[in-house]
Amino acid sequence: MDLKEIQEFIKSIVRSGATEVKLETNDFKLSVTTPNKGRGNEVVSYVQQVQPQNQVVTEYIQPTPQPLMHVAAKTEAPVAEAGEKYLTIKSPMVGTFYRRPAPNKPFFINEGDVIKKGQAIGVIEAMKLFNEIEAEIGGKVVKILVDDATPVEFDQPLMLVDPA
Amino acid sequence: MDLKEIQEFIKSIVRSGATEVKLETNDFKLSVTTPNKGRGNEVVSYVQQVQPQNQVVTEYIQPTPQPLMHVAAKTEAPVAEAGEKYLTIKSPMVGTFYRRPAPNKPFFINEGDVIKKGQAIGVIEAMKLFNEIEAEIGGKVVKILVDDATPVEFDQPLMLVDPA
Amino acid sequence: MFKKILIANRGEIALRVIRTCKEMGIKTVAVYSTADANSLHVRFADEAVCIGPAPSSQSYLYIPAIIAAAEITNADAIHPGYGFLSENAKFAKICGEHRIKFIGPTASMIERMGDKSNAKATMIAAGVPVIPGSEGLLDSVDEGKVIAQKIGYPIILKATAGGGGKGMRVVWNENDLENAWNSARQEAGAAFGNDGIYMEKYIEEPRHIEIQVVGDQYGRAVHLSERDCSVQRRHQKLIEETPSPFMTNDLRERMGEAAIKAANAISYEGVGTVEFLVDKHRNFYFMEMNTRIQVEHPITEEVINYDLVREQIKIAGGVNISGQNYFPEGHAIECRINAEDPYNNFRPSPGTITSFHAPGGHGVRVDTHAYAGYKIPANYDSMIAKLIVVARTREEAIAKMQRALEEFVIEGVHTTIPLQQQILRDERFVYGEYTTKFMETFKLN
Amino acid sequence: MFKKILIANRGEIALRVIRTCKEMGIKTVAVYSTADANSLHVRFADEAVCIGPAPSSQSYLYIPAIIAAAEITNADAIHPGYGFLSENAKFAKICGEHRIKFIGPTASMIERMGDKSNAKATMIAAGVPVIPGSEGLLDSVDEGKVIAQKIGYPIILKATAGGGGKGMRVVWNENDLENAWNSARQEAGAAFGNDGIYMEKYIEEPRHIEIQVVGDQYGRAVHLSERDCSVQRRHQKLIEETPSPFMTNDLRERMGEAAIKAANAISYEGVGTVEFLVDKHRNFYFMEMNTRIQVEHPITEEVINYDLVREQIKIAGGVNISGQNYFPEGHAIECRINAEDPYNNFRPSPGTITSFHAPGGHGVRVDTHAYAGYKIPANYDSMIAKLIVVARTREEAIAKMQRALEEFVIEGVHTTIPLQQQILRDERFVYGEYTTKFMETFKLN
Repeated sequence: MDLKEIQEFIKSIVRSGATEVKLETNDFKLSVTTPNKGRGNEVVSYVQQVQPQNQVVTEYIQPTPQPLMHVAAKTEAPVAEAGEKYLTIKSPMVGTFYRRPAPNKPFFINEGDVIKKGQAIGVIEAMKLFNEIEAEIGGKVVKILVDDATPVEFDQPLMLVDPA
Repeated sequence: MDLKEIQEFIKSIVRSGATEVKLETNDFKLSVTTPNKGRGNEVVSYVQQVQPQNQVVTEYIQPTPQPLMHVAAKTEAPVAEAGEKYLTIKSPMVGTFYRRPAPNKPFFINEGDVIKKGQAIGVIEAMKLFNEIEAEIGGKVVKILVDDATPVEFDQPLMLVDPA
Repeated sequence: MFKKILIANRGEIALRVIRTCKEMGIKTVAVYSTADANSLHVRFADEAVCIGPAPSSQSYLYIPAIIAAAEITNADAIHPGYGFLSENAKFAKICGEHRIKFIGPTASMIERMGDKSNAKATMIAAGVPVIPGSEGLLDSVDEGKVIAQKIGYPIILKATAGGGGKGMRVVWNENDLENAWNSARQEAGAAFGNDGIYMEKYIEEPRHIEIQVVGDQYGRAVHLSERDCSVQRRHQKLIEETPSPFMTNDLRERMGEAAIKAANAISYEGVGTVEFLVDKHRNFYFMEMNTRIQVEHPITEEVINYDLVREQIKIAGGVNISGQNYFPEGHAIECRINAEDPYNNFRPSPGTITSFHAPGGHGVRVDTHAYAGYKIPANYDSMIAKLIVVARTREEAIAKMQRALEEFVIEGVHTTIPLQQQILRDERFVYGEYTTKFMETFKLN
Repeated sequence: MFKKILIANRGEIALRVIRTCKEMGIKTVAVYSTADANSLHVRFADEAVCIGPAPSSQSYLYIPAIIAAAEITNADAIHPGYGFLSENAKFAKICGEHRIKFIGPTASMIERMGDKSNAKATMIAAGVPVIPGSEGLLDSVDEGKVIAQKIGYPIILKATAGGGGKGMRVVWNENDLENAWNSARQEAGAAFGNDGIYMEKYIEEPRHIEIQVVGDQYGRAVHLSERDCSVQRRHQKLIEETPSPFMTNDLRERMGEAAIKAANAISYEGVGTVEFLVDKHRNFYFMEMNTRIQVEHPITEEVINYDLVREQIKIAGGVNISGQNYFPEGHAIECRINAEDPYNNFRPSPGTITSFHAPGGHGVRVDTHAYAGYKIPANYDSMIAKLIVVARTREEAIAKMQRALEEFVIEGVHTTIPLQQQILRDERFVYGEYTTKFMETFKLN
């Protein structure tokens, strides 16, 4: 199921005049409420293909549909409210995330910094190797979600960036 | 099921004047609420409370939603097309259905007959007892669905009646 | 052997019987009410007949419908399962009249065990211990003294009109009898306007331990050892295990012998269960005999490695038994999973199961008719699954049951799984030191 | 014993290992790729770590991610399951370097059995029979005669460049050798431009029978009898059973002894399997040794009533074994249920399972990570369940498997259940007269 199709589908619901539509298929659940006025905050969504190794993955955070059998998330869920404005930089690997290159050095970046694509934002240690993490997008760092020297999983959100 | 079809379906629901529609199939669940008021082709449904023993049960036949885990019906399903025009007389008990009071007697009724409420339409034998079956509604017998001397289950359709 | 068996039941036990029939190459007929049209027993039987509307009285308990279903499908035997018509002597008799074999004892055997006072008299005659006491009401405290001396202290005085513990006195020695007698009479008179008092042996730390028996058509009976069903809530069993943690070889021998005596007293045919109350001194007393397969039969199957429904069918088909008693190898526990809300006074929780995952792995057995999407009807009892584990030791079995309960996912309705989990962690259960009073003081977190 | 075990696997085996850990009171860490976020092993583990995207090479096969996951969760041991990294000597070595116990043999044991020619040489030195033949190519028909006389007829001549049966000749006695030699060379030369020919003992009616072995860290090894895995399609096992219908006490003793020799030759630590080809004369030949738990291990568990994963963990924890061999009690069969379309050349059938009901009852075990609503990812192997039955006799086990397959409901994807049902009804299977060539002539209805 492609997001484009869903966008079109949502638009058609709004146009149809219905006030509320819930749809659940094998692949997804969708719930749409329309004010039946105006053109509604359309949900824009952008998921970049995950690539191996040190590449940073970004995506707009969106509330994800609940799986039928809900698996208790062991990590905190991405901040849903951020959805419409910010991009998330996620961890490209599992390991221990450090915000500085060495214990006696300053942090790579801090909240409020404006970063450029390709800039080092931290290192992740796995099997005693330190892998530098580069920003895949530029923008203003709105929030750093992970403390220095914290274990992180693959795909775990590290920070929110305002690309505007 | 494709989204295009569902779009069309939602539009048709809004146009239909229904205020709320819920649909569940093996593939998807859909719930639509519309702002429409009044008028409605309200779904008329009439199910008489089943009573013990010799009372005949009638109901308007409606296509029923598929259960999630479909149980292969061991008897033929009621003729769905009949839904809007005919009433079904169903078997009030399990046993052997006879269309005549005794082997050398004529049938109680035949297709095309006009029957009255309370009229005997057959007997069902269970534990060597013969239970006379009375029509719970009047009308023209459009089709007799069960042969003479045939085992029938509880609730099995016996005949279709046109009440008009 | 039978060609086609009709199962006059629903839910997990109907499915259970169908399984064994299939393994034996016997055709099956399911019967169902309109509320059960989507049930698995309907799906898996070779034939299925709708016998009536949802209320049991008009379907699963309605004899003419079931007999008619057997007749129109040419079933040559009926398996009654448990509950419903399984201990209905009239039904067993009518089956016979219609030349359909009732898989179970004859009508007269059911009758002789169905009536409590009748059963008690039969047991006394057979030399099976019953709870001793006065015959009817006591005339005087002196009569009480004589009887108490005979049956031994402690005894309990009970108001014939009693209820709620009123007019009840436990007496530990003769010195206290007169006072107790007087105060019990007074209390009973005040509470019920009836000061009639009778006496029974007082059972200290009672345990509900039952013996599985099997008898064939030729008068031979054996026992298959015990099941401990002391974990009960309002006389509803919650957890059963075998061997009983309270059992000794000597006690098993004595109880087994008594159970066989009970079966022989009525030349019992089929599988049956003799229920006893056992006190802390390992005295045991006949309570009643269940003349049918029981909910908790799988734990016996697991420790003797034999299919009891197969045994039922074979016996009904005239096969004779070996004459050998069976003893448990390993340890088995069953937890009954009910669709009830244990946090809300065990209110039944019918509805649609939205997610379902049954635990698996070595030594785990799940007998259930439930699945994701199944709608539990409000018309019948609330048991939706039996979770059975077997392991080499009781300790291992408990660990296995704990992980299996943890793994059991049922969403969409409330279940007793959280209750069972807490019982399995309770020290008294873990150490096997529980009686029928266990649940009275159990607090659900 | 270990405090926390990380399971470097997914699917049913990850769940399987978690079950045993829970029963042993050991904490568990699941690792998962993004495709498996809703998997049951993630739900039931105490902790779960996402280690990478869907492709195995970046997750379940990516050693740094798994080691990092063990490090951030402080796991003190890793269970590799089967497949993925379970026979990866480098991984076993790296675990050791990071002070994480690899639950399985050491890197050097894996290496010695991982390399085929190395393994063969080790077996010959240990006195374990291997398929005899020429060392390399034959120079002349006379050399062939000498070797054939030594290894005994029948022999097979094979083209070194061969394939598709070309340049292959089975020879039943010396008279026919020269003709066969000439025609095989000619055919091979014409087909491949290479007429090099080598000779092997020809295995008549080959059966795949393997012996389960267990060795502890102190050099002691035992066997747990055999599994017959002859029902294969393109070297993929479909059904396994124990005892083998072809087994005799004498053969079991000889094969068991050979398997122990194989284990002893490398001082094997852990559970492992020695696979043999057995011909119709009950000669057997070493094929390979699997230095890990196998998919079909549950059938052994059912007939010896012991948990092999528990044994693995105990051995890895330094516990020593009893030194006793185990022999099957009863009969167990396993059917692998794959999400494949058997009517469509076994095309994998990933997708969402819409309905799911697993069979239950006495003697039925289901090991699965699937449930109604589960989405089978396209990235991994297609096995979604293992259905295992155990009964007292082979006949009963077959009847039980037939009814269990009939009762297994999986809707939404295609599965191999219809294939398995037909195999279970096939006369050759029912009579136990099948070889590894069984599926070559099997026609699905």
